[in-house]
Amino acid sequence: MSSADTPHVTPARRYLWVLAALLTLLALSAGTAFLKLGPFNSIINLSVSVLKTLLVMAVFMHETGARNLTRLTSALGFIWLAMLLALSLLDFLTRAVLPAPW
Amino acid sequence: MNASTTDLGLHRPAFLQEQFDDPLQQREAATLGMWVFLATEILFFGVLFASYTICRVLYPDGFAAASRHTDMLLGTIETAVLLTSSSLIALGVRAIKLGERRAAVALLLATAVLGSSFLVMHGFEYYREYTEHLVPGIDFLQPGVDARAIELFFCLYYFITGFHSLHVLIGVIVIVGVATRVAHGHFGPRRYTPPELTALYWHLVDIVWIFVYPLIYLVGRSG
Amino acid sequence: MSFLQSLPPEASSLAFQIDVFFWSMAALCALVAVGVIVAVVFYGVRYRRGSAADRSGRHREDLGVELTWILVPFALFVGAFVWSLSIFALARTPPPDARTVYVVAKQWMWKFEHPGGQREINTLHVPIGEPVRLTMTSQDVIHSFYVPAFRVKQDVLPGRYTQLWFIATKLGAFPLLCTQYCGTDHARMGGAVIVMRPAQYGRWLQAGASGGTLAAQGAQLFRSHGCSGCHSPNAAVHAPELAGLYGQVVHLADGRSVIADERYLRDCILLPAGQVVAGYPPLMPSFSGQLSEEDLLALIAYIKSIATADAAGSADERR
Amino acid sequence: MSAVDAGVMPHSFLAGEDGLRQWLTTRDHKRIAILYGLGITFFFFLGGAAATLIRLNLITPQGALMGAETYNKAFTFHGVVMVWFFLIPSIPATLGNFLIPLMIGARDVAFPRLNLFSWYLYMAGGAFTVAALLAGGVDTGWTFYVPFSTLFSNSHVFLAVIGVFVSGFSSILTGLNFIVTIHTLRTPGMTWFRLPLFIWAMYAVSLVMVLATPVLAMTLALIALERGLGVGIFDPALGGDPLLFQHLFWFYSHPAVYIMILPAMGVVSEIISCFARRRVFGYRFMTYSMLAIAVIGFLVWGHHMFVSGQSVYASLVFSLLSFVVAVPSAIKVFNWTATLRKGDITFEAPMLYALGFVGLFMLGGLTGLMLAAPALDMPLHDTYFVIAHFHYVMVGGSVMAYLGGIHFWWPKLTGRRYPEAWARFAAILMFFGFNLTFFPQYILGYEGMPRRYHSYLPQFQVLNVLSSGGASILAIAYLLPIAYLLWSLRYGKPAGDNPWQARGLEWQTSSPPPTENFLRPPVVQDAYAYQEPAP
Repeated sequence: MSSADTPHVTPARRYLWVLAALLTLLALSAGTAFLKLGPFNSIINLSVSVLKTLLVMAVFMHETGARNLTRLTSALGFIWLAMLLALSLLDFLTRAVLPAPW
Repeated sequence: MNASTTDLGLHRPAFLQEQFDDPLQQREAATLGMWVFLATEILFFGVLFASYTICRVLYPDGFAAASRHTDMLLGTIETAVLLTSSSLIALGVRAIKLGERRAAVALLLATAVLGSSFLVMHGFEYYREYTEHLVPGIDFLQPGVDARAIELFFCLYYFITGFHSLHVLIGVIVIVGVATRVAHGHFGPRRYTPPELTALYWHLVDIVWIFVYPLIYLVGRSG
Repeated sequence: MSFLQSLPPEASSLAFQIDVFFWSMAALCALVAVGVIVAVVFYGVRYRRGSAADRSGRHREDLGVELTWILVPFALFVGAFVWSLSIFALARTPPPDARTVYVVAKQWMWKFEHPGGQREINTLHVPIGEPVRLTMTSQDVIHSFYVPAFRVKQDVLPGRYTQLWFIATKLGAFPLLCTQYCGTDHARMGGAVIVMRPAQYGRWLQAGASGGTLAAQGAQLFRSHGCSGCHSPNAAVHAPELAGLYGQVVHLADGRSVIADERYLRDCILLPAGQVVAGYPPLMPSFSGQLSEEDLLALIAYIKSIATADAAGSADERR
Repeated sequence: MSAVDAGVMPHSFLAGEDGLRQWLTTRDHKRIAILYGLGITFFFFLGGAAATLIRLNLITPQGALMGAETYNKAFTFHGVVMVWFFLIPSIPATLGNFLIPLMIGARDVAFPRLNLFSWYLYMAGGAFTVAALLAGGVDTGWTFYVPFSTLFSNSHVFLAVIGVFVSGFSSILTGLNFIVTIHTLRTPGMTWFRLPLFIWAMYAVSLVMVLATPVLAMTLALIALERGLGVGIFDPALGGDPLLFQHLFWFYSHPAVYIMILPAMGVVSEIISCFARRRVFGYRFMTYSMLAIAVIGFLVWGHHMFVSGQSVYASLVFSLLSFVVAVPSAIKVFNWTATLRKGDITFEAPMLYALGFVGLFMLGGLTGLMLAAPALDMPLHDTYFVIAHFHYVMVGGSVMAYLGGIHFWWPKLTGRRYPEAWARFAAILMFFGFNLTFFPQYILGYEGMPRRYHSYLPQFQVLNVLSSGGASILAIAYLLPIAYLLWSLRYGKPAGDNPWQARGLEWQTSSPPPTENFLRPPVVQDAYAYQEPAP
């Protein structure tokens, strides 16, 4: 019951810093989208998204202080999605495309 | 089931359900349940993201062309709105834990307002796309070699953003409900699990959008 | 055992290898199954309640035993995998000199088109001892091309081409079946592959060539669908000239340039609005729904055949 | 049912407030298990009726009974109902719901209201599916392959898809409930490696349910949308790839096979250990292998697509992984066999079912290995060989284990003994009927008879007639338990708390258990301590 009596709180300032970081990262991905970087456009965008997600999960969702079980559960969905993507892309990326036979 | 807790049954708070021994166990169960639910949510959206990825691998040019038809400015504002709302609800839960009831209600309602404004902006986007004949199955008319890939992109666009907007809508309703209950004093420093879990859900909705943003709005902007 | 006589004959070069593998796997599985069943029966009898067997001692977590029955099956599985791999790789690699036959599947028939223009429905004639490659597509849903006697099977997809190859090694007619459920008459979507001696096959090809080559059939369609009304040098309508077009760079009205390859030509016929050539009015109607996959094959073969000016001239002469 | 048992135990969960309304609003996991049991039995016989029509039709090569369209609807209905409304919920929703709290010493599952809601979702999904049947049926096959299901079929795909979609949520919520229950509600002293293997099986299967089902639900939603709008991401006219659907579908539907078989493995482990009076051999390896099956089972779906036009390289990877996932299954078969060694074995009906399971599951698994090799899948894919293979695993495996479990825990569920002689007779009849039905189908498949054929080449008739004959025996064997189990509700001998002298916590409470499960806190002990004297 002790944890219910004195709930653990994160300092308000930390939330605001994270918000600032998130908005900066948003500006970064929006800005770089206009630069001609070829495949790196997507790489930057998605890395920024991963970074934003980690920030949200670590601070807003309090995963820094969470139990291992919580962390594992929160990773589970992403891991399974990665398996779905990896193995289905394995098919689409290694297909020998038959040229049209005309 | 713990023998000692049966003796302590007198001290069971009203909100403690009978299958649990103490509030801590109930809180752990609810929290784990929420996280498992969020994992399933990731996979619900995952199907759409996986389909998107594969179609984009098949038609990279078409997807770049299609993405240029979306409204990047609105998309960016929507992202900022959701990120801000996420931080507000985190602050709101913090205020509940500290017993600052009025601040908590204000923060939760602000979150709900931002969520609603997100939906309104999305409504504008959908309207604009309708007028530009970009709605597959209803009114789709595009010239060019990439027309079919663009139609494919817009199918995915509506499925992804529609499903996400549905989540935002549910979130807004739940958050307003939680805010009302906070105002009535149902939640406070002794009991804050339901608002905390609502916030977890809202953050996940935010995370989904964090990935939707570059995949829908930013492709092919430099081309 | 009458059913053993009803096993399909081994009528392709792959069939024997696959059968040897099949029966080896079956023997291995039978060995394991018999081993486990014998052990269960033996223990069941020996340790039945009331028997005088020695029951002293407990089960221990015996790592050695567990590892044995993890690693031994695993090694056997890897062996099976490698064997399967060697056959599968062969089955998926048609030899370059293979004779190509085009297959178009639709609910509920198989259409075959030989390069010489011979067409047949539900019956496929092939020569014995020669590699034959089927290039297949579907006009509607997914079908699957299956000849049990050849031990080969491949799904046939809409919007894509898949292939399959075999060398027939026995003369005769062998059932051809559709194995991907495709709607009401799925069970009737069958036919036969008829394997002939090369000389006989040559005669069959000659007899069936009356319709002319694929390109000639395309020329026929080019006129009958009214394409020549616009796309000929002396037409009144201002439309792009097609002779010599194939393989050239085309500048489009929306500023892009594309190579006029098969896919471009196909798109032009089906979705002309998106492919308007710079300097021409967007007049062409879509032929989507009016032309079957075979017709498209023929039309494109014709446009390819007039890729050079000479060829165009000769095509005009034929007219 | 409650009226029958009211006299057996004053505290019984079956006694007390027993109006229909109390049952339909109950939050007691035991009552919800019974509600599921009723629904599942109903759907089993509905699906079985469709199977009967199929087997009758295949007695003659031309199709003896019905036209092609009706036949297509019959096998589709059989597949949809049996997969989603019988096999997937069978053991988890009935035995799992009933036993998980009892076995871990809890008062209920973590979320009792959610549990009841899951049952309503299941029934609602079933109602949609039955509505699809009444409206005229569905003819896509249970796999709903595109573009046939989206653009070509003229049947009631939408209703059926919605039915499966809704029942998918039932499965997700049940899995979620079980995971949380097993994590948070274990009684003090019930550590992870003291858990009965049935609980481990439920844990593994819940993981699969929770992580696979969303993918199915969303994919089916995409089909429904595509049918509604006439355009969608699987549309080949837009360049949509039909194989994308197959990847998404099998990402769920292969693990779904493990949703069906993992609980069966748990049940069989309990039964064999109890009737051999011997600790399960290699307990830890049994737990690891279940988790391994649950995880690796997600990486093998492409073996359903070897001839679909999938990349050869993908096929190779999926083939290798499919061989790998067979290893933990092999471990389990060997460990069950080794459990018998030095046992004190008796052969009551549950044990007969369990041994039948081991044999049939093994045969199904071994033929699965043949299909995991692309070189053999090429001739065998989509033939009756595949049909025989998965019926050995799902019917020979899961259904045998389900019935074994029902018999094993029947005294606990109802407080009554079932008639032993009849039960043994049914188990043996089922074993032989099953083999007669499905073994000929292996040969049919190798001979080249494709699945989903309303009519077939005349040379396949002998084996088809054999198979149909076996099916009629099988039908009797499935009807028998219904008759004698219902009979036992009224006339069965009172069972006593622990008729099998089993060691799990569920046997420490009365039969049937009181609503709160345990009147006195249970004493945690080794669930497999059969070699020690009873406490």
